[in-house]
Amino acid sequence: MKKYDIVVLGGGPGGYIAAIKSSQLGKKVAVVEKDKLGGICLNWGCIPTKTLLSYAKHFQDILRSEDFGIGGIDKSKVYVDIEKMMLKKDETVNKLVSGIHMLFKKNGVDLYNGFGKVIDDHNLDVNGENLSFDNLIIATGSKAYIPNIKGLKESFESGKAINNTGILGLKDKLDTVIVLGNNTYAVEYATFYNAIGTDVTMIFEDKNILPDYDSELSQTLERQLKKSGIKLVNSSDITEVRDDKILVSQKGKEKEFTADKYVVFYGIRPNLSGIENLKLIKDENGFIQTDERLRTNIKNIYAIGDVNGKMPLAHVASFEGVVASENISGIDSKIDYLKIPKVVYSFPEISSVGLTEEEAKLKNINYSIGKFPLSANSMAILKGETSGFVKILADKDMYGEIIGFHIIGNDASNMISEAASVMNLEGTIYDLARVVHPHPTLTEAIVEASLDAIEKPLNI
Amino acid sequence: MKKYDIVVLGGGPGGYIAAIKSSQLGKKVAVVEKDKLGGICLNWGCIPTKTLLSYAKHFQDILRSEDFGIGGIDKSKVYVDIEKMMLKKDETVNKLVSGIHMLFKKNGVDLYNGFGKVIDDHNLDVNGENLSFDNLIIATGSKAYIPNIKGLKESFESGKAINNTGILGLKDKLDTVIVLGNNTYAVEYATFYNAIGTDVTMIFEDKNILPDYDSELSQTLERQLKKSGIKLVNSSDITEVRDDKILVSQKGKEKEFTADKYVVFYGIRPNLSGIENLKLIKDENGFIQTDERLRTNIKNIYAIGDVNGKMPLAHVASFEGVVASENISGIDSKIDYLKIPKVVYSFPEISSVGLTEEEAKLKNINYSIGKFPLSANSMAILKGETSGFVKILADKDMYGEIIGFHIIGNDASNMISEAASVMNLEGTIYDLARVVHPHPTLTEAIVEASLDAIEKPLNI
Amino acid sequence: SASENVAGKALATPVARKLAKDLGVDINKVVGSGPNGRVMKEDIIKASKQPSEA
Ligand SMILES: Cc1cc2nc3c(=O)[nH]c(=O)nc-3n(C[C@H](O)[C@H](O)[C@H](O)COP(=O)(O)OP(=O)(O)OC[C@H]3O[C@@H](n4cnc5c(N)ncnc54)[C@H](O)[C@@H]3O)c2cc1C
Ligand SMILES: Cc1cc2nc3c(=O)[nH]c(=O)nc-3n(C[C@H](O)[C@H](O)[C@H](O)COP(=O)(O)OP(=O)(O)OC[C@H]3O[C@@H](n4cnc5c(N)ncnc54)[C@H](O)[C@@H]3O)c2cc1C
Repeated sequence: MKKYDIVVLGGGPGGYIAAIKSSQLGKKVAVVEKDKLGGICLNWGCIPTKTLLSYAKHFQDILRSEDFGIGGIDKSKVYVDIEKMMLKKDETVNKLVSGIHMLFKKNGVDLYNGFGKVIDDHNLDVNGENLSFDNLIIATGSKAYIPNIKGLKESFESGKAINNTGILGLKDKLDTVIVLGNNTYAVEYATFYNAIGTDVTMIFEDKNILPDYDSELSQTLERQLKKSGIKLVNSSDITEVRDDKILVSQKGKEKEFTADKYVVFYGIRPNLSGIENLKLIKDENGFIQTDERLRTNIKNIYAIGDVNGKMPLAHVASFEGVVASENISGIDSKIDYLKIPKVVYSFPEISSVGLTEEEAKLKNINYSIGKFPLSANSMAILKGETSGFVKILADKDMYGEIIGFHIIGNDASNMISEAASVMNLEGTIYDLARVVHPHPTLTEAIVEASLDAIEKPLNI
Repeated sequence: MKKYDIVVLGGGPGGYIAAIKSSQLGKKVAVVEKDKLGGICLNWGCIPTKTLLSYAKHFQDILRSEDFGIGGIDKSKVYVDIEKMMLKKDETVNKLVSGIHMLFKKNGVDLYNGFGKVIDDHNLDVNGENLSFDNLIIATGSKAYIPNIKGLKESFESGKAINNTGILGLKDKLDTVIVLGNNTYAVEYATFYNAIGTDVTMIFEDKNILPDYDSELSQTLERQLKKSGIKLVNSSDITEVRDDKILVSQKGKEKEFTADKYVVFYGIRPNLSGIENLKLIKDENGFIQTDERLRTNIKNIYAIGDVNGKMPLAHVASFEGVVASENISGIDSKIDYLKIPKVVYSFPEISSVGLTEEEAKLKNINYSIGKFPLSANSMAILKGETSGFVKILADKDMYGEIIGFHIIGNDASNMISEAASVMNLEGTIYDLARVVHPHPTLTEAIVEASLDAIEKPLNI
Repeated sequence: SASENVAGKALATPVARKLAKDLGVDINKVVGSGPNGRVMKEDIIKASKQPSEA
């Protein structure tokens, strides 16, 4: 029997950071991981998708190289080598995963490779070995949710329907795909396939393609995706998924669609295997209930990352890992989800932190709006990537404090960090309007949007 | 005779923004511009260079397209078409310049196209017409400084030596260039030519290539430039510039260099023609002395932009235009140069705001340092652009307030805006270390660098 | 342009808040010179040098 201050169950971005932080705070820590360190994010999520999207963006840029005064490229000959892309992607993933192994050594974190079965509030079994702990951090992550659509399960079994893991196993370029679902990963894979020349159709139930985002951004993205050739079939019920076709009912009309593969993203459900013995309070979908300190209903047990369903993103999982570790070590700390950014790596990208306009309305906040289109930003113009805008919401009754920040456009992923910092500092649009931004940069649009919320922008 | 509340002399980024802002504040405003609206920045500075650099970056990316799993490109056939690049660049410039014309119409700013000659403190002559004014904003910009090096003047006359205007007139790719000078624009043009395949040698007097930047960044950039094939000849006196060669004395050794063209950047001097009648106080190089409200020694006369030499950058000129307009309109406002970012668009880019480490030492500030290399950042790794780092200086005696922020790396230009915002809000490294940044982004390195200043980063 | 004090919480920078505490300055009585009346570090330093007006 080994005794630990803290055992972390799961070595994804939640678990591995929780372990390192706990060790930095002087605790004796072990991580139990049944598969690969880095979890979904590094192995089948964030890193693979962003690597593939980055390659696909290069492919798109190559196709418009004449716009940059570059000659000698025969567009009809340029092609995407999926097998090579995947190999390159693997190199990146392996480098990052082995990085975590090194971090564990450096920080003195013990790693147990195996399925962890929690025995009770203070004991866990892995490979027949007993680990006892003062505190447990559950970081078991999530698995794909497969809704009860006729034929969908069978389609996964036959290999016709795939999701993030299946996609990464493909060696050939697909001619056609149907993407089922309307969320970040559905949009990202639709973007990827469309960019490399696959014919893409997205089918989903809702009206909006990104219901969790400000509807103005979702709609703008929809227009962009259509413009780039993706077919959108919204407000549609999927009646049946068959290997030869998908049957759909759109506003009373029956339609059929067919493609080489179905790429399916319907959100997630918590991964709870191994913790069945714990009497944890969960929500209706099984996500473990946690408070702003990541505590569960059991005093010495915390749950971080996708398994609590709060905001299933890697950087959230990691920060929750920090917060849980700190609370265990007697440092009182909390997480505020309204100040954490999220990103869709579509072309153009979308990023957001805080309230959408719809949410601000619902909450009856007396808000002002500032907006500025990238079509009036010099850097966007000189790069030839002018679609998108910056949209800022400020609370008029709180000195103009920024409560929502939304960007659609090239490089929105990097730009949103400024918003997150300003919002964490409780900055106002008046502050932001006075911050001189370097010229020429995309971020100048942020100042102009702030000015728009107060009075008038300068460059439009 | 026409009467104006404010006459702005010069329609560059300083003047045109001053005019728009003044008009928004209810003033009757005229701009006098002898050449093209947008000044150096739009026509021969920021926009042309950044456009060309953006094209050159694409060219570089195309050459490594195999790293992205993209095939079918014959590297030996891909070429840069300078004439086409310049035409594309012109399209961008024309679009932006005509944008300013539209802004003037929209805001009711009168434009006089002609050389403005100031008669006295309240009158100016343009094309024989008299404009009288309550306030004058001098925004006449700068011109290149040509030091007294034997043969350099003649070399400009023969067309062998060129600078930003000359470069933009070239129609052919150069095989070899020598870049004289060590500053942002020397580095940017060296980067451009090197990237498109020209053989580049930089010759300069100092030891460092960017003496105005934190020396750690300057040295890192030097290594990168060398790695990419640029020859650096530093600590060198240029004895003579001839059309067939440049004679150099480096640490007592005589050397000769030759190239197709000499690209020369030795900084700037104020452009004072037209304002000779005003008794303005100037510094030893002729720059008009101004205070933090942009006032000159003459009560109703302000000087903004390059002509005051404070921080000769477009965004500074524009913000000074805002500050001058506000003060004229009775709104007390000031500029703080220590919170304004600056950028070098080299490969990798450099950006910076606030104090360098050398300056912090000189000021005897009790500072702490946080640093994080991009080689440990996932986004940098997946993009294959890992050279560079983030470096943050914090004042230990002022609660860890951030006093200097330095980035070298891909996309450093966009990343520095977050630093500027945080510094304007008097944020500390403790604040920044708690801001959750989206994964995977380059900006995650900012949090890690902050953690490094406090205690330990997580991912290294 | 100093705004009304909302809900007893002065608009101030993080450094100004800490400095006010350490220098014994009542931040709610300081007129801020920053954007929209935000109390800045300098405002607290100035206020601490002035005899307090109760
Ligand atoms: C296609 C896709 C793209 C994504 N892109 C992004 C993105 O760009 N940015 C972003 O922020 N998020 C992204 N995400 C979400 C991100 O991957 C997750 O939010 C993140 O991985 C959650 O981290 P976690 O530590 O909670 O769980 P996971 O990463 O799921 O890790 C949980 C780990 O626990 C292990 N485990 C579970 N149970 C046991 C047990 N009983 N014993 C031993 N080990 C166990 C698992 O093997 C796994 O390694 C993406 C997701 C997908 C599907
Ligand atoms: C190669 C190069 C690259 C650069 N890149 C950048 C960059 O990326 N970012 C950045 O911030 N800065 C950059 N700069 C600097 C930037 O161009 C200047 O800081 C900026 O243009 C200064 O603006 P200004 O309004 O003071 O003067 P200017 O832009 O010089 O404009 C002055 C205007 O006044 C007019 N004028 C002068 N005298 C008279 C008169 N008597 N009557 C009528 N009109 C008159 C001139 O014709 C001119 O149009 C770059 C400069 C160079 C040379």
